[in-house]
Amino acid sequence: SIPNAGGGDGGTERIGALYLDSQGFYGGVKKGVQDAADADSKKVDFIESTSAGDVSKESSFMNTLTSSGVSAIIMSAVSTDGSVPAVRQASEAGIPVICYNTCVSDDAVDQYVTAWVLGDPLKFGGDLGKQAAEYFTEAGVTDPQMGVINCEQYEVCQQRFKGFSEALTAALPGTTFVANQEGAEVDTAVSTAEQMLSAHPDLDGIYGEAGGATVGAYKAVHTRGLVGQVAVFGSDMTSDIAAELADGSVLKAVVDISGIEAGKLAFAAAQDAIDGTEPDEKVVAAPIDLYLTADAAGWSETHPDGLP
Amino acid sequence: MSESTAGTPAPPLDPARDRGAPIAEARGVSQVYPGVTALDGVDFAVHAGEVRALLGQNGAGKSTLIRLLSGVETPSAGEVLLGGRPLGDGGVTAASAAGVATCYQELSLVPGVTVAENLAMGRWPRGRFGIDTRAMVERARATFERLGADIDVLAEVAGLTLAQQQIVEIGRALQDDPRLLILDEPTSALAAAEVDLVLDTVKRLAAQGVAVLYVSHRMDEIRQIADTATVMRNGKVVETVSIAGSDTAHIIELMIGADPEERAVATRPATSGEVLLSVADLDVAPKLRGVSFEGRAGEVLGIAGLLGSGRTELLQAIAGFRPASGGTIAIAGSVVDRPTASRMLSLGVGMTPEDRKGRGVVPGLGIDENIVMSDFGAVSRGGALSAGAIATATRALAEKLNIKAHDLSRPISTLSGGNQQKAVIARWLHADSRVLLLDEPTRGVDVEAKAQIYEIMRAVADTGKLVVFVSSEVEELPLACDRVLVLRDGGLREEFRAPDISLPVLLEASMASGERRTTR
Amino acid sequence: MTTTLDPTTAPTRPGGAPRDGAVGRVRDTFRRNTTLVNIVGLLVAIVLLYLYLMFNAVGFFTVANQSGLLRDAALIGIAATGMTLVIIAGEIDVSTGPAVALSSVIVAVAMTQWGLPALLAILLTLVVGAGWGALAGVLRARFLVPSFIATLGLWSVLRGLGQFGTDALPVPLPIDEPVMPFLTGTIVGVPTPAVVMIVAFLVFAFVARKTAFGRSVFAIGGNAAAARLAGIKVARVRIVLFAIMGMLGALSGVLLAARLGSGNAGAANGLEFDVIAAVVIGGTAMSGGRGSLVGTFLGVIFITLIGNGLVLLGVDSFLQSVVRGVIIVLAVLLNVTLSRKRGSLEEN
Amino acid sequence: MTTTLDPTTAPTRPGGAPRDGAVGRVRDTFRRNTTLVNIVGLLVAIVLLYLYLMFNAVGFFTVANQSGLLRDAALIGIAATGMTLVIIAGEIDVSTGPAVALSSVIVAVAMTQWGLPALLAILLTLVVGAGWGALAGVLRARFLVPSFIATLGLWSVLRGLGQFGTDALPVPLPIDEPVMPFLTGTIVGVPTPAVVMIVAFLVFAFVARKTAFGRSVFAIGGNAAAARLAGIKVARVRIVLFAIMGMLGALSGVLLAARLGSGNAGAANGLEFDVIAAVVIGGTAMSGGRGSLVGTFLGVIFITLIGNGLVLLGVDSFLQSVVRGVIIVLAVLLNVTLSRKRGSLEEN
Ligand SMILES: Nc1ncnc2c1ncn2[C@@H]1O[C@H](COP(=O)(O)OP(=O)(O)OP(=O)(O)O)[C@@H](O)[C@H]1O
Ligand SMILES: Nc1ncnc2c1ncn2[C@@H]1O[C@H](COP(=O)(O)OP(=O)(O)OP(=O)(O)O)[C@@H](O)[C@H]1O
Ligand SMILES: [Mg+2]
Ligand SMILES: [Mg+2]
Repeated sequence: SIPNAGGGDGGTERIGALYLDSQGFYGGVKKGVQDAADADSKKVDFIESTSAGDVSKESSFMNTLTSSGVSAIIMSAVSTDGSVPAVRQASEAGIPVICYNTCVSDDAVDQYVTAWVLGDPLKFGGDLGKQAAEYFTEAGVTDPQMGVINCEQYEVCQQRFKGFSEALTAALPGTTFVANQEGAEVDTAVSTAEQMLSAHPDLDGIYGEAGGATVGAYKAVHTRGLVGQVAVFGSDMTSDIAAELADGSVLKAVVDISGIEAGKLAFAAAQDAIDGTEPDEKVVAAPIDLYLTADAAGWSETHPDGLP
Repeated sequence: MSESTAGTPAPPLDPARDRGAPIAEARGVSQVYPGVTALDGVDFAVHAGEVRALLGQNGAGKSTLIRLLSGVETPSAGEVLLGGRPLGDGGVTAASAAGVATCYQELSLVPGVTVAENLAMGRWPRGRFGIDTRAMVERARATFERLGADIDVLAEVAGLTLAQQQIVEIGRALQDDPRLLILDEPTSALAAAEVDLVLDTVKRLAAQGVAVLYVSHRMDEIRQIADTATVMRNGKVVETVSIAGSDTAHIIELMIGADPEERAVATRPATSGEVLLSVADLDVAPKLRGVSFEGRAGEVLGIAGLLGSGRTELLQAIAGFRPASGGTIAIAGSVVDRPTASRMLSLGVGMTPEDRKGRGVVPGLGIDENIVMSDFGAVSRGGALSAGAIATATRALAEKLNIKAHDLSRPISTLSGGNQQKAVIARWLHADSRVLLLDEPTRGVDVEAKAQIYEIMRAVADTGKLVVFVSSEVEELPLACDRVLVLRDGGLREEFRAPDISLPVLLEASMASGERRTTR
Repeated sequence: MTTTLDPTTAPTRPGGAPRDGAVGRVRDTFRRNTTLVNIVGLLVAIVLLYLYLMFNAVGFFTVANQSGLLRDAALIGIAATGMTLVIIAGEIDVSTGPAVALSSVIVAVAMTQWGLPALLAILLTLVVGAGWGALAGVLRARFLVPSFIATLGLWSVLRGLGQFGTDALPVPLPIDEPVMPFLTGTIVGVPTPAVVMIVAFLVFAFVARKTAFGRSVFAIGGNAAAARLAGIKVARVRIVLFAIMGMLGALSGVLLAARLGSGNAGAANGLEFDVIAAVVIGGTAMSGGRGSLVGTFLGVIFITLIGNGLVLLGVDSFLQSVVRGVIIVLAVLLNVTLSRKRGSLEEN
Repeated sequence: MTTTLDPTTAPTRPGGAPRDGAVGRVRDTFRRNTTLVNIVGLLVAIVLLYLYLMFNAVGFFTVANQSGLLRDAALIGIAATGMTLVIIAGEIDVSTGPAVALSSVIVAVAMTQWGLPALLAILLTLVVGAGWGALAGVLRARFLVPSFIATLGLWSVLRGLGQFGTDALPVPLPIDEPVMPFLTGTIVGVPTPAVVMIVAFLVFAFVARKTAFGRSVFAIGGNAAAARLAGIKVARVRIVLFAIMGMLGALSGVLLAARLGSGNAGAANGLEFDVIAAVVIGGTAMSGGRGSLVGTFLGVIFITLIGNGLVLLGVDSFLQSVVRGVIIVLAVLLNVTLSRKRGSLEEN
């Protein structure tokens, strides 16, 4: 690819950063990228935007970033197929694109993406699914009835669910998913979860596909006084989720990709691309961490500002 | 008013008099609104070349009949024929095609566009590239030229005064050489010179064979132009009479269904009351310069002036709704530093606006609430409004001002115009204002209500208040006022005291000899 | 020569006399008061919904679900009381969602980061909420910015501020603290937010009908020019109105924080539309001058019920959006049609 | 007893006489035409913004960014032409975002799943868009549902339908197809969507000023009762208006699909607010009866410029929302203040 204009040694480097939505994870990424830049003692201007899960906004931002000639773009793509034209445009303009978290389809990654810091959503869901299966087996439940609070307006969440359900049903074939409702934001999640508990009094567990969904689920279990009957398996660590996990009565496990880590990896990949170093492997694995009650306190200690 | 003294009833006209087919005819029409029967089996016809007055008290059904004839509404029963053919539910378009042009009582102009556009509305001239704007403007100019009115056809209607808007409305009705011209109170917002303009036009059109249906509460206008008058009462036609053959007293008797009482309000040449309002060197940009006068307790003070002479501005400035650019206003001897609306209100100044419907009443609220609105405190008990206090206060006022309403909690929009006006005046009696500024309080109200309003003004003044009375109907100033100030050329020019107030001198003074228009 | 004016023209009945008999009075009230028709219509609809859900939605008619329903209703309902007045005054406020979200953040930050005691933090939040509401009011009343635009701007600003201040992370409430748990608990079995909502409705029903402020709101919505000429301080009423609306949003935010255990800058997304829909379904005219708190209360129950029922019936969450849209329009349509029958021919 | 009070004060100039000379005429036009004041104000603001961004935002004044700016403007601008008429007519349409998104899905589905040729698929999408617009129009015109509510319902329905139908997944366009790439390409260097937008503005400027339909829209917005009395078919105009608005949304949806290479049910989120803001910034009164397409065009440029500039200047992404909110309110405030008649009693 063509070395880039605005970049360069010594001067200020301009890097575009696109966040998928306004969940805490992206706050972590932001911090990770920033920290990495500071650690590198480079002067970096970040030009950032939030696409709010909207491909049209993403396309417009990508276009702006591309035409203003940034040195690299770090992005979480809204949609595997829908985001391709925007990524292609940047790539064709000679700007290295580094995905984190989500990205475009595999073909497009091969062609247009320099690196992808990936926490595989299938594995993300799967790890938690395995843990859920373990929990239920231990509790002697062989045919758990599960509810799901989803964030399926984002494609990545559908993948997470796929991973989760496959892992759980593989271990416990009697598993049934009796309800699946939207609740990406915590306030919708809490009332949806409550209603779900009304509609399905025999529920054994709830899977929260994102941070808000997780909080909503365990809050609802507390409100309905079903502690001990319904277990919650959640995604994305935040301070309050860590606190709840430490309590251990409802929330049994949380799977998380550290935003800060992802940010650091993405920044490193971006620097490599700017310097013209070919990465050995396009996909950079972001660590997927599973947290259980015992790990919660440790997380809180290492993340005092709450940024995941 | 100024008309004949005898009380002889005129013979009813012979309805079968042969004049050919009527241009417009209503056969047994009724119109029922929820809760009101506005028209009740009305038969009516008007012929070419005839100027027919339509008379009746507020709410008699005049405007309703007009809406049926112009196709705005279809009757609940009966039928309307235009040029011998049933109108059916052809609506405004069919009526207009049959040659009916109407100038409605409620202003029906579009404020945000030009005068020319308002005239062309609904039938824009088509050119090669869409609407032919030039033709539109030319046509509008020609219309006003014919009418003899000085209107800038490129001006936005919103920027015109009420009176100019009224003339635009008349111009719109006239532009297409109608066969039947319907004018529903066209002059209620106009002053003498413009009224003449309208009357002359009506006479000219009638001479050309156009039928004219004319609604007005001003009897002298009716006498000037109409041949015959159809009198309505309570949704029915009472009688159609020849104007020449009937005296005013008889017509009024037909309208109200009883003998009119001889009424005149006592006027006084001078009052020794306290000076309640004192205006010194008041400037109100851009119209008024150096206005000074005093008003005393117990006085009904009239203000005369031509259309646009700034009477409204003067009242608005005194009430604090329009910033004065210079001069002082003093209430009961003490100069008001910053005459804002709330300051003036608390000092006891109340104003009723000239545009009753647009800025006088809140239509959805009850009559009682429209009254107590000026001072909620007086009907509150411990911070909350008291239904009992409201009822007591408004009932007393309704009785005092003779507001005809079965139930004061009904929406004020169910009242006739005259009664609405009384309620708006009552608002300031409720607030116990010492200075009442009444801007055209008699506009559009029937003769009986007018007389009542004169008496209310007198009664209020007698309780030690000052009433300032603005009217474009110059002939009513001598009837009601103790003193009349004349606004002309941006200032107060003359003053007349009872009993030396008369129509001719007021007209003379308003127009000023040199610039006097030639119409009268 | 003054004479009594009108001894003859006989009004059929002496002024002010009410019609006789209870039946007549009820009929009169109905004819006069179109909102009453709407209220009865809504009541019928709610009863039918209840019956349907009782027999078709598992878990609907349980104490837990009914109390959850009340909690959900409170989030919409508290803001809806103020919104009713705002809409009666002929205005609109589209900033409710972000206002609630940012308030939940403020109360949480005030407690955890600034260490304020709960009551003080709540008070502070309410004052701040009233402040930004008043700002919108000033823009409307003094600078004549249409309220849709003023509050749309506020919407954008508040949402951005909340997310900027928190990095879009939830701000947890302190754990060992008694007030917030009380706010999410129950009072004699009724969820505290629902109690707050009911109190708000009672207060605002009183304000709307029995105070000078409330009646001024109606007058301004009916004819602002006339209200002004009648001596009502139109600008002041408008500013106070939006300040109240801001404060109610902040109150909802506090309750939401209590419920979620944290302040969330991204919460209450689109809440404003639910609130406006509830008010309009309740028979308040968007053109101003007409409306009732009773109607709004029923509108809130109706809209909450629909949401609850759709989830309980297991309707696909995307489809829920479709059904909600259809039902809102139908409810308003019914409402308009019912009240038109009795009103004038006038259309606009 | 007649006394002459003050014979000295000089008479003022007779009213109504047109001022002479070209300068006078320009001044007259200005005084008469408040929209002209806004337009000049906006032009100045845009020029200042351009100058500022040219010197402060790296990469702003490049061909690529300018053409990107035009592309972004087109998404807002095409819908804004229709929205201008809608708002002039005294109505509002808040369903634009979902309408655009669902249209992008429909055109994609029509091509891939139903195998229609591109032009037919586009036509179909436009017709369907006009259809749901007309539905909103019928609700408003015939059933008197306020347009805010009717289109809010539509908003919910369309968003839900799109996501339900596609499971919120993008629907890719067929690859070997010439029409859609053309729609996302350029015509003599100008992006096709921008060309479409400019054509739309020219057409609608003509419609608004030179056709009976356009003038009827102004008349209805200014005084619907008067328009009816003048024989204008008010209901029909309203229905057509919303149908046009629906069609323009569909057109934007087609262009969006071309740009993204797929139909996306979740796209164009909140677009309606940008569109409304652009129209109001352009000087169209939300109370109806007044407005201009030229103003809207400048409003679109202004709002797009702000969005572009904020990104290029590297403003924090959450703060961008704050700044946008503030700027929108300020722009409208300025606008209102400029066009307010001096000394006018009018307040509403
Ligand atoms: N659209 C309407 N809806 C309900 N009632 C109406 C309507 N229009 C008129 N009315 C009622 O019908 C009656 C007749 O009204 P109309 O306007 O015809 O009287 P009018 O003779 O023109 O009075 P005025 O001299 O005040 O103009 C009144 O009682 C009025 O309140
Ligand atoms: N249709 C209207 N709606 C609202 N306000 C109006 C209208 N017409 C006039 N006004 C107000 O009244 C003011 C004065 O109008 P106009 O020039 O007719 O009154 P004037 O100069 O006092 O003349 P007059 O002596 O006839 O009252 C206007 O400046 C305007 O503020
Ligand atoms: Mg009438
Ligand atoms: Mg006047």
